[in-house]
Amino acid sequence: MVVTATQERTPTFFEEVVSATPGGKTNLELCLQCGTCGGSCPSGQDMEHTPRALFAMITAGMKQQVLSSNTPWYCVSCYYCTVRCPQEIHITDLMYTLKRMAIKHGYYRQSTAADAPDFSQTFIGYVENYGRSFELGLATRYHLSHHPLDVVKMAPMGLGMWRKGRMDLTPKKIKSIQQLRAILEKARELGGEA
Amino acid sequence: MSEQFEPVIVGFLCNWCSYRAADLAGTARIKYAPNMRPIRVMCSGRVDPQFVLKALREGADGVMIAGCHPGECHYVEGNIKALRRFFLLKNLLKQWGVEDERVQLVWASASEGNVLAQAVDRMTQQIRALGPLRWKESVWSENGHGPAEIIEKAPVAEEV
Amino acid sequence: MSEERVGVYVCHCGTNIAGVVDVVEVARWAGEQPNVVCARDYKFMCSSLGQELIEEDIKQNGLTRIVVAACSPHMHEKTFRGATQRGGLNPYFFEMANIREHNSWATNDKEMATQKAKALVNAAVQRVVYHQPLEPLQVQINSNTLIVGGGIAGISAALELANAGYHVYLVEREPSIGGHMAQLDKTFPTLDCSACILTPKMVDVGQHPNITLWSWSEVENVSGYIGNFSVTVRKKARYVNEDLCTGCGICEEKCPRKVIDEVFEAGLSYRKAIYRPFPQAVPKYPVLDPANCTYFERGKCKACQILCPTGAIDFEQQDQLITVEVGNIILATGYDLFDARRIPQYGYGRLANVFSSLEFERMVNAAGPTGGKIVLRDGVTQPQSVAIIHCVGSRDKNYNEYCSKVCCMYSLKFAHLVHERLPEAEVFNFYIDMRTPGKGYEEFYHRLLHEGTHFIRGRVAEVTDAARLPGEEGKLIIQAEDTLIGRQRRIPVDMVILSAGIQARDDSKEIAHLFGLGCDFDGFFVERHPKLDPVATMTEGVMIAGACQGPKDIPDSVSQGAAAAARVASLISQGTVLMEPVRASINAELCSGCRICNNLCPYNAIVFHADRKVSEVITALCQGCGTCVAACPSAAITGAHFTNQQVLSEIEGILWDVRQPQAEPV
Amino acid sequence: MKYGYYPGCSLERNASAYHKSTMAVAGPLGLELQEIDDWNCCGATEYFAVDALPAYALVARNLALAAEQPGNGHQVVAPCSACYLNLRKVDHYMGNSPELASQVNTALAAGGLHYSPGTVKVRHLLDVFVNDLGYERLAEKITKPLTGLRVAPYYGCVMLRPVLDGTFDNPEYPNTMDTLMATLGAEVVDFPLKAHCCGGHMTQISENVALELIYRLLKNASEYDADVIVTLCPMCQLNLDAYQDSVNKYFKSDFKIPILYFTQMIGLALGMDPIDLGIGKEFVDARPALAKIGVEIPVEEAAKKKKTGKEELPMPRMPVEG
Repeated sequence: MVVTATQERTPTFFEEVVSATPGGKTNLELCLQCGTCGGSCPSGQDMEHTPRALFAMITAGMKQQVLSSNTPWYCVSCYYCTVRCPQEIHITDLMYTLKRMAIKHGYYRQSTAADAPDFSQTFIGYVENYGRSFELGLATRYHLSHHPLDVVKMAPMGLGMWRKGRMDLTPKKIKSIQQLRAILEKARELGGEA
Repeated sequence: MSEQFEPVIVGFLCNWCSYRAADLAGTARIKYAPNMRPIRVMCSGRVDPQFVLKALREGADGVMIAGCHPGECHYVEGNIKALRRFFLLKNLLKQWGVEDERVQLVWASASEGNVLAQAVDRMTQQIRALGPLRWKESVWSENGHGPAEIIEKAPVAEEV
Repeated sequence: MSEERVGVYVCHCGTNIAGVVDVVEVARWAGEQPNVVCARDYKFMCSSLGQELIEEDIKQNGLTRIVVAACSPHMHEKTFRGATQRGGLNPYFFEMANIREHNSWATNDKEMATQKAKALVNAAVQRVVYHQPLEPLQVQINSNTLIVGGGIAGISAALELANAGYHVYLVEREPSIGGHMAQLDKTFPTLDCSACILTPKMVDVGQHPNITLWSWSEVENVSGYIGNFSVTVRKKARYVNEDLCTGCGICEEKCPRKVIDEVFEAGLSYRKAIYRPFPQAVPKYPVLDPANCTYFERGKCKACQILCPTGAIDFEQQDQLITVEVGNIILATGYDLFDARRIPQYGYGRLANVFSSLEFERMVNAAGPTGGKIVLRDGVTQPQSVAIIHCVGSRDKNYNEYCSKVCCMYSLKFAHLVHERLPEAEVFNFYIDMRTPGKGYEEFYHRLLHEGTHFIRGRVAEVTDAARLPGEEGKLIIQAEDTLIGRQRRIPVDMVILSAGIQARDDSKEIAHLFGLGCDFDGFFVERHPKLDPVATMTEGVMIAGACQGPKDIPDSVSQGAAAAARVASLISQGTVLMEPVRASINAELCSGCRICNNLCPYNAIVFHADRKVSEVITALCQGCGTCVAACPSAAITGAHFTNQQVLSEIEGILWDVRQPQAEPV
Repeated sequence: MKYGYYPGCSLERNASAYHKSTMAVAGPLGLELQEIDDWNCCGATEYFAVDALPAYALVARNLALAAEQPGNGHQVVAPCSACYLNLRKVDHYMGNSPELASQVNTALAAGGLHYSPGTVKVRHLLDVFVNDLGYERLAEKITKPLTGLRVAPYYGCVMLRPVLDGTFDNPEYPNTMDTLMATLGAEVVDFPLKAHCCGGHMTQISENVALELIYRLLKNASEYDADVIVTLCPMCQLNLDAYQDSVNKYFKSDFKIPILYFTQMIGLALGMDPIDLGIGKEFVDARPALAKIGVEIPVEEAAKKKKTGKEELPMPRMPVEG
């Protein structure tokens, strides 16, 4: 699928997805609809659409349905689909792209995995403030905002983690956090679609 | 036509692999830069260095020599001979300040239309970036007599 | 400035060329070029009218040279040389400019395409004026033919030629002819028994007076050219004297050494150290395999020798090198089955009850290891459920991208055989697309639907023995997406058959090199033209037939074998063949006797006359590559039709628009 | 052998045992691991899901730091599979797409950094052990072989997949760690799910989905009577270990399979003190299993090679592992 810069018409959803994937080479147009991805997927049963089906929907331009599907959020990044795909489609990368687009367009709120993006957001919030991630804070803050009850449920494990010296009570902060923020700031400003 | 500089590349394609690769590229409707102008030779081994010098001297911005993959030469190993000759020629050209990208050797089997097409695209971009060769001004004058002698040896058709 | 009168003809090729190149403008412009006395554009130059146009102009306008700007010379050079000749000129006073494949089909930029077309036309014009009259070389055709490969394609070819009264040398690598077809049980879609239809043909080959059969042999060396090849064949030591052996089989019976038969039985059963792959083997003589023979290992045993009633066993036998002269060669070297071990997630070699398609062919074969019983690896248990996985190693960029063509059909055949032998068993076929083009093929598919095979549209993700759900314990679980319902499914079965694809022989590249052929990316031999000449190759006098050219089923292989034979027969009956006079020649006056060319020539076609201190080209051996021409320091060698003069002026012509140094390139 | 060392966030805390054991065995085996100064989080699986370019920049900062830090021979070792993948992936994609590379570098420039793709070679810790050190050199150092311990090597996903420009083991059915464990004298289980998924971050997003995946692994391992599951990734260890209890509650099962790091196994085989290897930090107690080491135990059901009947058909020959 070659997306030439010169075309006047507004890009199709398919083209949006392809160009929003870093490197821009997804092989998505080559999909045979063979289902190797759907068959290989560990969380395949829990997906509203198998990756294969999702690709057909992308080609069909069903933007809203695709971006509100829980499929990308149930991707565990095991890359089985990617290595097994007979057409060498960058499936896992495409899932990341769809997650980003879903957040951008706010569609994910309608998906049954509506919390997932917030988990990611919480996570990177910590990374941006400290430069490193931080299980306890992550778990509690994320769960407080989404599954208050789970915090109680998780307490024993958290406690255990802490007792085993496997969890921090305070996050580690890197020395040049300012430098990191500057970099991320610049990146976000360049970022746009990609 | 676009304003950008459109290099002219002379391609010496061997009859058995690369010429057929170009045929295949066409038959498969693979689109690639129209800047390469093919000349058919029976084997890349037939490409006499004077052909290359002649082409550059006559205004080409680059020369592509294309043959069968090593080991697949229709004439057993003509392409290997071409390879040896190619290296000698490159040394010569380097001394005269002709950039590496301007003269390239490419392997493309009869089944590799895409390979040839990509090679042409790549080479066209590289030379577009380099700009025109202007053999007569740059190479000829700057280096004074050096190449001139050789080039004089590269005869004009009538002289042969 | 020469005074040749050139005629230029620019072909529209319908819109193929005219759609991109401004052919009218090119013709107009060409008319203004030096030497060009008439220039025309025409819808279809290759049509009889187009050709007559040329013939007319030669007569009317006294043309002396012809240039046609159209398709690739590989397509129509012959055609227009014909027209040129009919017009009364030497056919080599013609030159073709390829403005279709190399131009109009390769770009959408009309302006540059037109510019390029002008360059190509001009190059041809400036070249053609230096063309010299040439006469094609005529060579005699030896009526013997070498056929490499004794599978069904090679057998068909051999019988056609032999029956036509021509002698055939049939070389087979294995101990017996028959190829893969001999391993099969039934053949789709008619289900007639493979052996029943094959063995009579094998016997014919074995007994035919016009066929010399060398099995357990390989071609070692090939030299020469069409009509006059000289081929050296290595007849590997059989350790059996064929003149004494009666094929009684006692040696095989008495041999104490059992080894797994990786070839004929696809590793599913055993053979002896001295063996015939199967009872109906042709020739009937067994082969002793020294690598596994107790005598060769420990110097004792000799059971076969002692018990052979005719004393035919000869431990001293050596390989034999035989050289034969043939006029043509047919390659029918067949295919290898894709090795399913390369796809670990299907578990072949790791999970006992995963079988390859060839293993299953042997299993269902009445003459096979289990006498046709379908059983699990334990040799006794009958499977209650069987999964057949299509496209194993095919249609997959990680392995072979192409479709192997036969797997869908043989998978259907497998399904049928399971239904037939185990009526209780359930059969699941996992496919991506069901491909059944061919006479009676789709009907066979419908028959299987009727027989109750479960067809699941989905490429299998993995085969595992890791039970997860109830009912999976002790089974092989097929995990796949049923794409027609868009859900992941796990189907527990007892037996899995991997429908492995067809791929080129692992040594096809070496074979191709030996016979001077081209191999495509996948290792299949390249035919002269994919549509119009699928049996000939770029090398005159060498034909190809069967799966060595690409995946094929039996009927296709038989047809191509026969077709190759017909091509050879027609060449033989012509008696002689014309060859391109593109040859090198040395001007003794200019030759300095440096002998550089002598070693350069891959065909040893250049001899050195020590007495006169000059080299000379043996025209019959020269293939016209021109390497020597380019290398000759004293420019004493001329390559006919590719002289320096011709190429140099072609270069000038092709650069018509950039030749003035001050002018910027467009 | 000198390398840059990128521990990653997990090894600082929840996988401190991995870090500790790595440090403990590296020295004696002649591996010099020099921590990348002031490295930052690799973004795990989350960052790429939110904002691509910052995610690339985040990782690229580490690569840039590694590239300019002297003495690491431009090789960075990551013990965590997720870090390993992210570092590789960013280097690879920057190499493949010049425009991505330039964007990332514009971002890095804001922090006075630059990274040219291909400068740093990213290695997984296991890769270094099996390929640079090698089984033989390791075998020489073994004083206390793990004889009698049934080990299920568990590779997880992202050390093996995607292949990008080549991995050091088979993405579908890896065996380097199997060989490594065999070298240590352990009895290696041919673990069918060795390369399957541990649930990754699903424990946070949709716990039931994750528990199901973890359950599959534990069930399969226990069917093969594994005493220990050996991992090479903090995420895998965390999910299989910390959630084993939840799995047991959810599925009414009672798995008690300790999850250890391959570096801890190496340490044990080198005769080191378990405490120095961080053993004891795991939730599922490893001591009962480790008590077996050196003790002969009867061959278990799963291990028994069933007698082959005479009708039995031969198995296809497998190529010798190179």
